[in-house]
Amino acid sequence: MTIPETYTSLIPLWAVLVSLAAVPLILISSKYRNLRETWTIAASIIKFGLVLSLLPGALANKTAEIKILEVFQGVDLTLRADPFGVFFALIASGLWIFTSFYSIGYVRGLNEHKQTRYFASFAVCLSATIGIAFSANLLTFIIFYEILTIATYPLVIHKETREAIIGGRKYLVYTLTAGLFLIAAAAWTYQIAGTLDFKAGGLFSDGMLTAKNALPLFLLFVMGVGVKAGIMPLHSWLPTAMVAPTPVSALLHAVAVVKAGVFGVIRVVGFVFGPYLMREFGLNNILMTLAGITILVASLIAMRQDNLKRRLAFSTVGHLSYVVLGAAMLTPSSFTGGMMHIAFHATMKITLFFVAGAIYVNLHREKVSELDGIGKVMPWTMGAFTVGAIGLAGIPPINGFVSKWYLGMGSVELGNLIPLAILVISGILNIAYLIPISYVAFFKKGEKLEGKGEAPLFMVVPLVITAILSVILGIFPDLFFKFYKLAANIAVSIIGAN
Amino acid sequence: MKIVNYLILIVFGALLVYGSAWLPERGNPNEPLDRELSYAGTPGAAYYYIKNAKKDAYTDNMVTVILADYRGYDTLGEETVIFTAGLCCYLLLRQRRVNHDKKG
Amino acid sequence: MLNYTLGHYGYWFTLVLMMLGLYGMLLKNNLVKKLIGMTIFQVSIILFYVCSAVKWGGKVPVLDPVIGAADPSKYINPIQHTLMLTAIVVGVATTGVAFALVISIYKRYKTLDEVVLLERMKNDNDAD
Amino acid sequence: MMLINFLTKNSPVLIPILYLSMGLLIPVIAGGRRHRLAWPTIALVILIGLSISIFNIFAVIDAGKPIHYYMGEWVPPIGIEYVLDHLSAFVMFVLNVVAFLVIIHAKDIVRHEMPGKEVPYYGLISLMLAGFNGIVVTGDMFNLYVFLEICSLAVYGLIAAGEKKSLVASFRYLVMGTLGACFYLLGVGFLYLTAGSLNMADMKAIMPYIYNHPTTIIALAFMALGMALKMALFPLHGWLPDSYTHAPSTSSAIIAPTGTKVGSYVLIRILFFIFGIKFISEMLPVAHIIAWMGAIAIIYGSVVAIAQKELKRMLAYSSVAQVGYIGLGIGLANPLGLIGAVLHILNHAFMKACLFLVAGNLRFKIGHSMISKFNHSIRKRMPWTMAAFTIAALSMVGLPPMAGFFSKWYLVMGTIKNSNWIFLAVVLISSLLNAVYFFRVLEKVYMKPLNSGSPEESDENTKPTEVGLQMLVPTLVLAVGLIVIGLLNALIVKGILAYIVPLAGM
Amino acid sequence: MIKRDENPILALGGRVISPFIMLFALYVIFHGHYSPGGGFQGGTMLAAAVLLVRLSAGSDMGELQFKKSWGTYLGAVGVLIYFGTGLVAMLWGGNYLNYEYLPLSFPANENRAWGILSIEIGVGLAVMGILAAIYDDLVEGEPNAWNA
Repeated sequence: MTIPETYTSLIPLWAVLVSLAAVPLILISSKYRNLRETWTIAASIIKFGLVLSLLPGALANKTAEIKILEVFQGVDLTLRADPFGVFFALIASGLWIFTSFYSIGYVRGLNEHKQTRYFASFAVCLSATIGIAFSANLLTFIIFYEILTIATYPLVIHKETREAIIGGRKYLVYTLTAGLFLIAAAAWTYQIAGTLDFKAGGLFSDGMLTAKNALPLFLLFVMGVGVKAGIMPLHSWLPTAMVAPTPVSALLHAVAVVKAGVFGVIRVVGFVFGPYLMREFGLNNILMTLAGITILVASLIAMRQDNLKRRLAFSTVGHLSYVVLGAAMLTPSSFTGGMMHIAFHATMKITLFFVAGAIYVNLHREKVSELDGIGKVMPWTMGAFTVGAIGLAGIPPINGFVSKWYLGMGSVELGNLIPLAILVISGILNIAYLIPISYVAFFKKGEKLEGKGEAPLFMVVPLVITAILSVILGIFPDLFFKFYKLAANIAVSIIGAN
Repeated sequence: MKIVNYLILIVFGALLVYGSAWLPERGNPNEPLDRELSYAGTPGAAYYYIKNAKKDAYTDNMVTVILADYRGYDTLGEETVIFTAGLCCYLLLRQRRVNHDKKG
Repeated sequence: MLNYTLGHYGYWFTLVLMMLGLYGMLLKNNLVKKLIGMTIFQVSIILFYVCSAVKWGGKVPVLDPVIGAADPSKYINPIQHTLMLTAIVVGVATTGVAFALVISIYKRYKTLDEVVLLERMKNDNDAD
Repeated sequence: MMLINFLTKNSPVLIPILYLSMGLLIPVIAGGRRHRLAWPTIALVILIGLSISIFNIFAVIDAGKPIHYYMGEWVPPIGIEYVLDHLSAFVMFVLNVVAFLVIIHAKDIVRHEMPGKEVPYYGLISLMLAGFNGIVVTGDMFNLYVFLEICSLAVYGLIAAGEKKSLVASFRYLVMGTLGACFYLLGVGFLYLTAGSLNMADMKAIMPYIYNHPTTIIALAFMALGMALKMALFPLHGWLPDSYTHAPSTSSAIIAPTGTKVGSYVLIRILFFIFGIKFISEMLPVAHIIAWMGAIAIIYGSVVAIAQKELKRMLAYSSVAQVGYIGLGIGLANPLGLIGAVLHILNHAFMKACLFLVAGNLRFKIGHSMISKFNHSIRKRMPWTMAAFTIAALSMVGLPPMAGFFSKWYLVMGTIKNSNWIFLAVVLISSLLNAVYFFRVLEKVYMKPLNSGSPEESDENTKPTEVGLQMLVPTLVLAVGLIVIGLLNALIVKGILAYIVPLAGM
Repeated sequence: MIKRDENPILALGGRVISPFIMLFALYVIFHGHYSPGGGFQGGTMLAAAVLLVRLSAGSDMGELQFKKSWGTYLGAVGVLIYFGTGLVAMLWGGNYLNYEYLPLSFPANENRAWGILSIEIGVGLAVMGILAAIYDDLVEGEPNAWNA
């Protein structure tokens, strides 16, 4: 790999600001729906283009960086598009495009209230996510992390029913607490290390951490980022927050928010502590245990959920821990697999959520037990669902298989087969709680379905595209976004650093 | 509540007695507040006033000189205090005195 | 010992006064009695300052041509007197405002006893 | 040019005597039937004061060291001196900018709440500012007492002008405040009898010689006690909630941000600039006690604020909590804590001013500020006011990039530096509690009531009836100022606050 | 307030004594340089003289001697004399309240003496006016007070 070099460029800043700039436009044009949605679409496409323009640099290991202003002695508000950040930003901004189209279909199909607030908060969330992806130090990370928390709140409570409000409160309490832990952890890190800049392989130099303060600090970090990452004791806000409209669940609870959590986990493991210290203080075993438990328990709970979205939520919890597991195994392949799973799980899970939303808009059904025979009326939708389900189960040729393969290789490299076993078991469980849905959808006789057709195009097209995308990425994981190459580069830069 | 107040009272008294037991002796002209130089070597104010009041302000009454000249700013301040009190009573108690204002 | 007593008894009297004033402020229900306690407290502090200004055999701090200003120990300490002139006026002002408040409280609630006052204040429909 | 020379020569003394003289002149200028002149006069005066205070800040930054000004050219300890160092210049600026914005906001609401009382009201405001600025800039302990009394008396009057119960609240405040002032005076007396000086710098120089003297300890105890009373630190906060709740909107909007801050400023002066950090940590652990009181105040104030039904009362209790932050920062007695405390003086002044202005707008337009009666029609009627409220609330919760986050950040750093985990936990938990009681209001304001099904209900009085620009602009300026301060906090800290640390002997 | 009816002796006595009290008060003010005394003391006695008439002969009689509306203004004027003295010194190049710089043609220390005199007068006026005003405000609206 080439030597990493840094050049100053405004592109990361624009990438963050573009959707933020869309907010006032959206608010102004709240009277004219089409114009308003035009702003959203335009912002999402421009954002994706900007992020894409950073990809070659990231592949050549060139890092675009922009210092905005100093916020604390020696700590600047800095955006740095390092390969990992570009990797995450690509996923988020790319899938935002589909979600925008899908949202339009969704909110108009149900003619939701307060659509302006909905789209505005959505745009803020995206810029916060990109900010998280590009943040170069912990303070910047925290700032965008909290902004994301607050910007998501209006989306969670969007329905303004009682359960929505309860869910929103729960969400706020969990995530704000997490933010506080993160603040404490960052402050402590600064006291110890005197810097907050992320550095591949860890920002602590030798002898800074002692066995006395390493464990509590690490636990603070885990509690800080683990809530959004849905690690098991801290996950329970996620299913409750599924009261949000489906596009929100789709993007924020399959891509942006929760992925920001696992992104944070990898940042902490790879860029704050670094593999060496992780191993030295046995922190990786803690993380691995947590992840393993989460994977199994979440899959087991998911089987007992009748509400489709809750089932998907628990499956999300489980799959997030795949990433955590990959990070915790601290081998190049496992890192690669974990990071690829960020991308691939996003494509698959967003498909499934889109499907759930389509079913809800079209047939007003949320329960799994009500889905008998709908495959006949909504073939495309349920076909996409099947693709996603197979992928999550980790069966080739869907992309879920690829990331899982690398995770397994990682566990072999580690010489510890327990993770491999966990992966296999959870794959079986995935089959058990997802495949039956498509089975009953296609092969059972449904009632009260006459006269019903496919969901609106605005919704079907995106979910079919994402399904196709997961297939393509499963066959050629390195096709156009070079996910594999990026992930491998990052893994080497972290693990190979020491 | 009464009990608490009594406790506060007792604690306050104990503090006062303890503190006053160590106060400098009254009437002894060699206590720090009457010395020519303070511990740190800075001039002692009282000593200076008594010595130089006449010379500085051509006035016999030292209190007047201190009040109006050396520490004149304090006096200005508490002129303002009493004026503030006047304004407070004005704000709180005075009904519209339009007729008087016409006269005065 | 005698010297010590001579040097400190003045303080002790003022301390007693302070305790009295504080007692009135803390433990009296009647607002006017509270104010009386407050005034006693202020006056006791004033006395505390002033009684610390004495010098045995010193004169009032007005220049006496006979003695002259050569020996400051001949005049008692003028600073405390000055400060306390200020403090007296401050106390007067505070008392004035306090009585203005008491009078308007009485006009509004027709009582000066704190307990009764709280009772009658419950009927007010203020924001609360 | 001559003006510049005049300013540079006399800049420290100008602001207090300006407010002082205008407090006297306003009843003369605007007496009788000319009472319409009162508001323009006071606004102009505070504008001048604000510009002078900005000039002061730059003067101090240029000088790089404290600027001393001798009253009547009597060199201390003979005379009274004014000391303009980074701390006092900074706090003076905060006072004046907040006062200016609030006064701009005040015009209609004062006429609406106190018809016919504008003249003495604005006169008292001017005198109060004179007192505050005098306290901040003086270098003489007794002079501080005098100006303390000026501002206290003015504040009693300003509070008592409010609704029915304000009289009793003001009376309680008067008794407690006088008690505090008397304690301070007593402490000064002990110190003077022991050391024979009234000048702060002089006292700092003498301190090593009277280090072990019991009367010094008693003096510190009394002075700190008096100031804790004035700044409403936890067990002594009893006067605060009623006063802020029942006072006129403008009074609470101008007193809540400034009054307690001045008290904490004087506490900083006493602890670090008179007695010195060594004394307060060795001889009498005042710093430690204050830190603990602050910690308790944070929790207590926040918890009680959750239970309040009325907006202004809730804000008052949150003021108790915020004063606790400052006390905690002071009590940590390390540079980060001190910077955090002084930065929080600025942040909290802006936040509280903004929130109380919002409460004033609500009372002005809707006629009440009962949280229980809030509903989403308020947002429809006053969107901008509610936007300002939201920003201020998020800042109180301590969410970046608002200002509140950064002072909290400094405090967290300070607690970790002292490796005091309890205080760390307190600071973190408190922002959760703040979130609870602010989001309670936000939910009510931004959501349609749960039981009402159709989104089209309550379209009565949902047409925008926002307050006039004159009241709206200051509110929004404060709200935007919160974000600006938050982003530029490093500039403030590097430019001004960093110089305080060596001055405080750390 | 207790109900009283007009008492000619009191009224006359008060009105006769009041000017002499004022005269002595002026002596106390102006002789403050050479003997105990000064602005506060004199001002308080001036106020006492005014209040004596108010109390003994009734407020309407007091109005003839010293109008209610004067109090605040007189107080303001008094403090402004003080304030102005300092300000003049400042404008003439000294520090605030530095009477050496007063535009008088005396040696420095006599300048200070004159400055002291002027501010003592200001203090006296201020105290007198404000005390009278506070009294008037306090008794205002009292049902049976003698303010007609």
